[in-house]
Amino acid sequence: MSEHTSATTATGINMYDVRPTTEVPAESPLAWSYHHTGHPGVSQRSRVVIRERAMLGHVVLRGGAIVLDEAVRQVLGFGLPARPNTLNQDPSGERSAQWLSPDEWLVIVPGGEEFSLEAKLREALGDAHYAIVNVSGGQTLLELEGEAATELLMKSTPYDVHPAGFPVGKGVTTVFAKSNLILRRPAEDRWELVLRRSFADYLYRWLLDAGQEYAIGVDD
Amino acid sequence: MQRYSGFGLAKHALSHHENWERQWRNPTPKKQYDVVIVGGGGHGLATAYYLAKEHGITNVAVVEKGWLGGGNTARNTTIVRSNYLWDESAALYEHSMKLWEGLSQDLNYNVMFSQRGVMNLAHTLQDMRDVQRRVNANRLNGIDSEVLTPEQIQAIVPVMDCSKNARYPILGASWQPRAGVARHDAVAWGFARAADALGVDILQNTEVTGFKIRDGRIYGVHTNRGDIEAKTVGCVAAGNSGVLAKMAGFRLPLESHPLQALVSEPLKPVLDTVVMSNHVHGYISQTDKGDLVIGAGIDGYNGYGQRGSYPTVEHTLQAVIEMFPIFSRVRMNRQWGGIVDTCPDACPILSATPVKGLYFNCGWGTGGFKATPGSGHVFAWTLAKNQAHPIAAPFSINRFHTGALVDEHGAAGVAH
Amino acid sequence: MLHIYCPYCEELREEEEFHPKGQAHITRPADPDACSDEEWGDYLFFRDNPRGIHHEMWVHAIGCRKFFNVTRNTVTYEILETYPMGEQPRFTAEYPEGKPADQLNDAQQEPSRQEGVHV
Amino acid sequence: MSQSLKQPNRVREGGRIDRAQTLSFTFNGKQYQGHAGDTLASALLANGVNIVNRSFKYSRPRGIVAAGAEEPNALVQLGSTEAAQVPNVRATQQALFDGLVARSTNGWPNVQRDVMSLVGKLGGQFMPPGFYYKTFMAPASMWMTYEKVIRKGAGLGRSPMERDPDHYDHLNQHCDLLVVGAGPAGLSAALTAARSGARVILCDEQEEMGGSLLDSREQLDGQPAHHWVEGVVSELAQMANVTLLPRTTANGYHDHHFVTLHERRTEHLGETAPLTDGQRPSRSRMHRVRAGQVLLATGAHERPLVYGNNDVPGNMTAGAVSTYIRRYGVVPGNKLVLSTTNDYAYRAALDWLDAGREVVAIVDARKAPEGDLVEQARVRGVRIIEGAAVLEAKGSDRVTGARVATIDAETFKVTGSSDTLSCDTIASSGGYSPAIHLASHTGARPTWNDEILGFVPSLVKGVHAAGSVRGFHQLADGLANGCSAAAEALSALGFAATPVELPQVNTYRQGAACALYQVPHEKPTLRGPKQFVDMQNDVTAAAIELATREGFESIEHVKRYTAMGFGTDQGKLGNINGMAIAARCLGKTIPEVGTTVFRPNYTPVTFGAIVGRHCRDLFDPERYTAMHQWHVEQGAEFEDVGQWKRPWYFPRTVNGKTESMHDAVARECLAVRQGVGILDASTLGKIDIQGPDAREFLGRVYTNKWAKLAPGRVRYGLMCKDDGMLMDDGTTSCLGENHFLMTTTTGGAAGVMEWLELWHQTEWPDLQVYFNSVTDHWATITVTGPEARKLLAEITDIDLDRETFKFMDWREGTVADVPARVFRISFTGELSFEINVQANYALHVWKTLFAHGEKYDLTPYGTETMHVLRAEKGLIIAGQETDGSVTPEDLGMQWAVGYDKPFPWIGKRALTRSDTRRVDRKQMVGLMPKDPSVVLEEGAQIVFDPDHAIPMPMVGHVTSSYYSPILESGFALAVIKGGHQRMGEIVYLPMVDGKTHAAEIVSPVFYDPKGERQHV
Repeated sequence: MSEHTSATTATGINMYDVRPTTEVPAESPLAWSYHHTGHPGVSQRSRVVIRERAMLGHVVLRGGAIVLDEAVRQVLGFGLPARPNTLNQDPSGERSAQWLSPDEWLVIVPGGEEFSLEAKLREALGDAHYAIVNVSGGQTLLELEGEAATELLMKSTPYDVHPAGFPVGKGVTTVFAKSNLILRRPAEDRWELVLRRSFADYLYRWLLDAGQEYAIGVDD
Repeated sequence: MQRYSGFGLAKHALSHHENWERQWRNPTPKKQYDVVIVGGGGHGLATAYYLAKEHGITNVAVVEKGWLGGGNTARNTTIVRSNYLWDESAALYEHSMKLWEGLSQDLNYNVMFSQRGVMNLAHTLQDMRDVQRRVNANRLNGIDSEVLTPEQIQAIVPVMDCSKNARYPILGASWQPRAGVARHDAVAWGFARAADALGVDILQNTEVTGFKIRDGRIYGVHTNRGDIEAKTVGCVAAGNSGVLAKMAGFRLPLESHPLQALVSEPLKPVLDTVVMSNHVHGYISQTDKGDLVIGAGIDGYNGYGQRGSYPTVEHTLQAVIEMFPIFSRVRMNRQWGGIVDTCPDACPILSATPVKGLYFNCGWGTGGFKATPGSGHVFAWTLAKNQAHPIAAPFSINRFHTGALVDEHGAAGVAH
Repeated sequence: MLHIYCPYCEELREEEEFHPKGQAHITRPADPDACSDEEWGDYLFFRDNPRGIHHEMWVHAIGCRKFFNVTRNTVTYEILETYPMGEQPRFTAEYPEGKPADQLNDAQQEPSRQEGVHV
Repeated sequence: MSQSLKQPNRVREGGRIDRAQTLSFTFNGKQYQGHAGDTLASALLANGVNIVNRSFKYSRPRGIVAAGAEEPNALVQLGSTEAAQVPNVRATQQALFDGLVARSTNGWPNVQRDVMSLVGKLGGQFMPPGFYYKTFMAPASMWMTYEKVIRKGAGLGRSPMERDPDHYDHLNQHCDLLVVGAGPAGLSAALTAARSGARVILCDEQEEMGGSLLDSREQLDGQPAHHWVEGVVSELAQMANVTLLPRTTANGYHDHHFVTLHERRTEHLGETAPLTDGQRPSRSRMHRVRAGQVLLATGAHERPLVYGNNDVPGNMTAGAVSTYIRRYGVVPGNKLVLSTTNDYAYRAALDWLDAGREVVAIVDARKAPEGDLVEQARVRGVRIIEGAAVLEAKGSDRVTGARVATIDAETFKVTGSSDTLSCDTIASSGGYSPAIHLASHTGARPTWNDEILGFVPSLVKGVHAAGSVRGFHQLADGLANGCSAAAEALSALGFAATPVELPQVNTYRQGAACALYQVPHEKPTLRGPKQFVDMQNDVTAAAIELATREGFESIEHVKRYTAMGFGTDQGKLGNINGMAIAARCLGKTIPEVGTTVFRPNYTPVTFGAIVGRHCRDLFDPERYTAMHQWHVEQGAEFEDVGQWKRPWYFPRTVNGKTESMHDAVARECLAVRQGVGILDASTLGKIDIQGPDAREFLGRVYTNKWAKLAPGRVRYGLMCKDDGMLMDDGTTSCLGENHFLMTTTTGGAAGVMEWLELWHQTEWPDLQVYFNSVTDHWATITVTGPEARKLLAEITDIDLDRETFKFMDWREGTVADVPARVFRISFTGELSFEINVQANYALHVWKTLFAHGEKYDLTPYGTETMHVLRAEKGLIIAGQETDGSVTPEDLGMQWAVGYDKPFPWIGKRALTRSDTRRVDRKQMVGLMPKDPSVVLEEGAQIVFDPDHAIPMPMVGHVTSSYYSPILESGFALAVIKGGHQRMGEIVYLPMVDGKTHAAEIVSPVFYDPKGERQHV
């Protein structure tokens, strides 16, 4: 990791590693929810299980697809998804890049990698016109599994989550209850929900309420 | 005109109701009228009535492409109030309110104007500031208006959730006791019958297909039943105003949007007043027949389809259940949509136009029904004198060029 | 509830993801100071309000956040096409069945403009 | 055996009820028994209950007329407890469950002996349609009293007065083909589509699928009809691409094939959803279906004939008679007279005979009826009276006879002498009206078809119809039509249809039906006995005739004047009859009188089901900051700002006594002015802006200048719309030459973000810049007050020296070991530091500040104190000082307007319009009440002359007003006409309580006017 935690690039951009270098207690956006609403355990009867993957590195890339794709390929070893609303991952599934709009991608990497990712990308991109923004503090990721996961999603989003409309490798930003989130399907039996921090509690309560009839459990 | 009364009703009962007269004629269009009103809704019919009654101008035709009172008059949630923020709109709606108060007797037609009070709820501190601002302004304008505490609200509407645990607890409300509801169809019919009795020709199923304009002056209209000449033409066509303006060669600062409403099945009396909430966005009252009438929001896109989007209905009922959790098992019977012509400042246009002799009365948005008599009254004056009535003057099209908007969106942005 | 084809996401999405943003192709005058009050008022407030074919701007607010144009019939609510900002419609009040091929540019001839368009 | 004694009208065998399962229920306080498979209506008929309700207007006794959604009379109040009450439940659609409790909705003291019926009988003559428009006008003051009485008598059932114990939910569905209705056409269509591989949803409103096949006399492949139904349904149930939804009504057809299906999940099980496996399922569920294509197989509703006293209990539709006998094993009487215009209704007489009861006569309006069913009746010896109709029913609480005569339908005359037949049941059939409701929701106007004597649906693209809804009433036609309509839909979807082998069915020879709606009577309609058209709203043929006489010529006028079709059945039985009567009176044809328009819902739906889970705690999202838990634990009171919950103030509790808001705010204010306070400012919108043209872009969207703002510096900016009115404000920091961080108001965040994108995407796509929301990423902690530097210095590595870290600078460094950006901006007028840290670490930073802040008495404050402090400094809040009609100049903020910027920035041009140049515009000023103990009311209106009569000319209003503990006085911000030129003048504020306050116009900066304190 770079020694410098802050730098101004030649392109006039301030780059800042906002992760502490010492042990500092961190709280995920769902900390309050676990404390206040609690987390029902996973049981034999649980037909849906949710699991938070907190403290990941979330980075938004903006720019032209061709330019960014090459840099991402260089840095992450895989390219940006070419098709709208799709997702690319590395073989481990730890790193992913998702199409959000024609000039916008969400890259998720293991927590702590986000700053070096930004630094390396900026180095690779030179003085092209693009933007890289760290949003790791602003969102968290929930995994959703279980036989009733699809039905739970049907209660929550107007987007078609049937395999015909939502194959593995797809990811969309869409309406969810009375909020919105990013919904992705990295594997046949696993969904991912990327929640915004300030809405996380509402969405969590929604999921528990809608999942009650499936004996939803929270895996911690 | 056959006078209506309880005694008359009894008399007609003895003759098996065989001797009731037509409420209005079905005349053949004449070639020429002094004034042609385009649009046979409440406002158009009221305009014709007051032209005849107050200005003695009886050679008037009301040209209606469908059936009279068949547009927004037939599709609204019938709320009547005058507690508007700005002086200009307050004057207009209060003028109307005063006419409402004697309307049944004036028209000899019971429009069932029920002054059961209207309350506008406040759910946030800013809502409360707005309520206080409006109530203070109303009082200084001579309009009955009060601020209610949650306790007072609960006493008036015992079935509403006024508790603190609501998502957006009710902090207070504005309250206009003289406000209320009326029977919408009866308003159109009452004006039609009274206007007809004074000699006005109501031409239903007559559609204006163009204007006769020469040298920047109007001298008549083309219709599907032939040409009609008139030196003064007033367009009172609500959602269709934009289409008419285009025929006359100019544009208006208007967009026509779907506005939806719905009713429950009839219930025994449960709600004795009108409750409106801008914040959670829903408004509700109960008709004399027992239906809960619920106003839904306006859809954001232009639409002449007399229907809107389903999520609008969902959001409205969510708001209603937030306010009245006990209605959860009550059932929605029917929904429908009107076409409302909305202005950028949520105020109407009562104005001369680039075409001499051609006037427009439109842009009432969601608030037209309550203005029916007042709008007709000042518009008739304007047409009769070829000059804006003082109350109508601030509502000229011109304001969109000078910037002198009367912005009711702002602090008093209470629609409907 | 409308079903709208987002030309950037290249698929039909529910109306709940979009916001209508008024009439399309309203361009801000290049030199506002040269405008009369009347011209400026026209730009700010005066709109076509047709009964029938209308060009309007929408934004895919809960989605790709891109603005785009929609040609829609305001009576039937039928959507005839959606197309990106900066392009011109193929369906107009003058050509309700679509402009003849010789009046179209390459982008307008792409099938994606109408693909999945709902009727 | 004993069962049948208790249920006198129950036949021994047959039907789809389970006689082994006896269910008890209570109706109007009396216990009855029925069986599993019954509806409440069939169980009532089995028990011989004649009167189920009283009518709306005339309070006449009413019985069950129909067997489905078209039933107008049998509306009951369901529920044994207050919370479980459901008003207006249609007994024909309510499955019987054990313990069901129901009451008639009208009738006092009870439905048998009703007092109002006397009023109805005597007063009926005085209540023609629209009678209330013609009376109750004098004296004017009495209307509210009359109205109270009218309202009492109106309404049907009543609302529950307690919260609903159940919940509801939604399921968003997508399919290639939605098939509505699982009768013969729907089933054959669904099977075709399913076998072709399409995603299919098949829904049906009834308790089980099969539609007319459930009570059909016909055989399919030589088997009873339900065998075929069971085969098809079980095949469909096993297919992964098919969703079967029984008990599910398609209630609304919205744009682009969005259809709402209301599934009653538990209403057949109990009055509240029963616990299953420890979980309570939703009582009902709304399926929000987006379909590729839709196939309507919704069938048809039989029209009763309109004759005298046709509402007396014992009058029914012919089809209902068949349904009760064949499906529910109930014969609703002993002696039947059938009055018909068509062959199909003969089924009722044959079914009646099969049930072993007497058919007195079939009265057929046709002169020479012929057809297979007619033959069957003849063969079985039934008396058929040709060219005749029932003119009038006899009896009051139950039919005792039918007066029959020959008629001429064309000339609307009775042609022969009448004969009264003794009977207790009159079944009638005037033909079949296709159930076109859903097709009509799409806005497509139906068209009249003279051949089938009904309206058939017009279909917009993507909608298909099959079976009776298109007028194909014959079983064989319906089955075949289902397949071919499905094939059409499949081809539109790009599927190749897999052909389905249809079962063998008999084709009957059918005689043509004749057109008869209202039956003529010897007396003119206005003088004869009441002939009901819309029973629920008590609309008679006479009412329609009267309406047309009074000039109501459009069918829409007729409907509105008489209330026809406005009931909860939306006129399913009566509308066509009503149109026919209006047409007769006006001398027009039915299509000339108008068409018929239906609106959602097809049948009423509980609000709860439409609301789903979006109620109670989930009504609207609550947004929280990273410090929310801390605020809650400190006992903060919260203010709703947009969807955010923000601490409003932090009342302290000492010795069990909690501070008042006034005291808490005063304490918080003084802490900031004299020590140090801390605010959670995380809700401010934050937008990261990068790109070589970022600076140029800022210059175009803000009113002020951005060309020279150096990295490390911060500037306040105003944002206007192009009408020149202020829309939002905030600070923007220059993070790098081409990198900025913009802040917005809490409520304006989403709007500003979209605003920037709008201008970038539509007007200036050439500018190289990107915007990204980082509102949630950064938490913002404001430390403010004279002691702020000392406190912060303890836990930061940033040099806080006033010379190197100046007001309106920002710096990077750690705070409590967390990398932070610290901004020296001030919304309080005091020395302030706004600390931005990645939100996951914010609570740690917050708590560390408190750990070090104890010695400075670090005081948390909320939005109220923030408002007081900023107002003391004359700082505006967009949305409070402004309301969309206020320009930067009105606010006296010309210093933030770059008049000479090269690009004509947004809002500039509008500032020179004639109205924006007026000198008497309302301008922002300060107000000092003459009495310092007075806190003016926010929203108080301002006048120059307090003695002016009402209406009083108002010149402005108070936008913000507080008590200032530091000034020891009330103070306010206000907008006043020409206020900037009126400093020192006295204005007046007349209040609701009759008091008038006086106040002096002063500068809006009340505290530290030179702004020294924020620079220390």
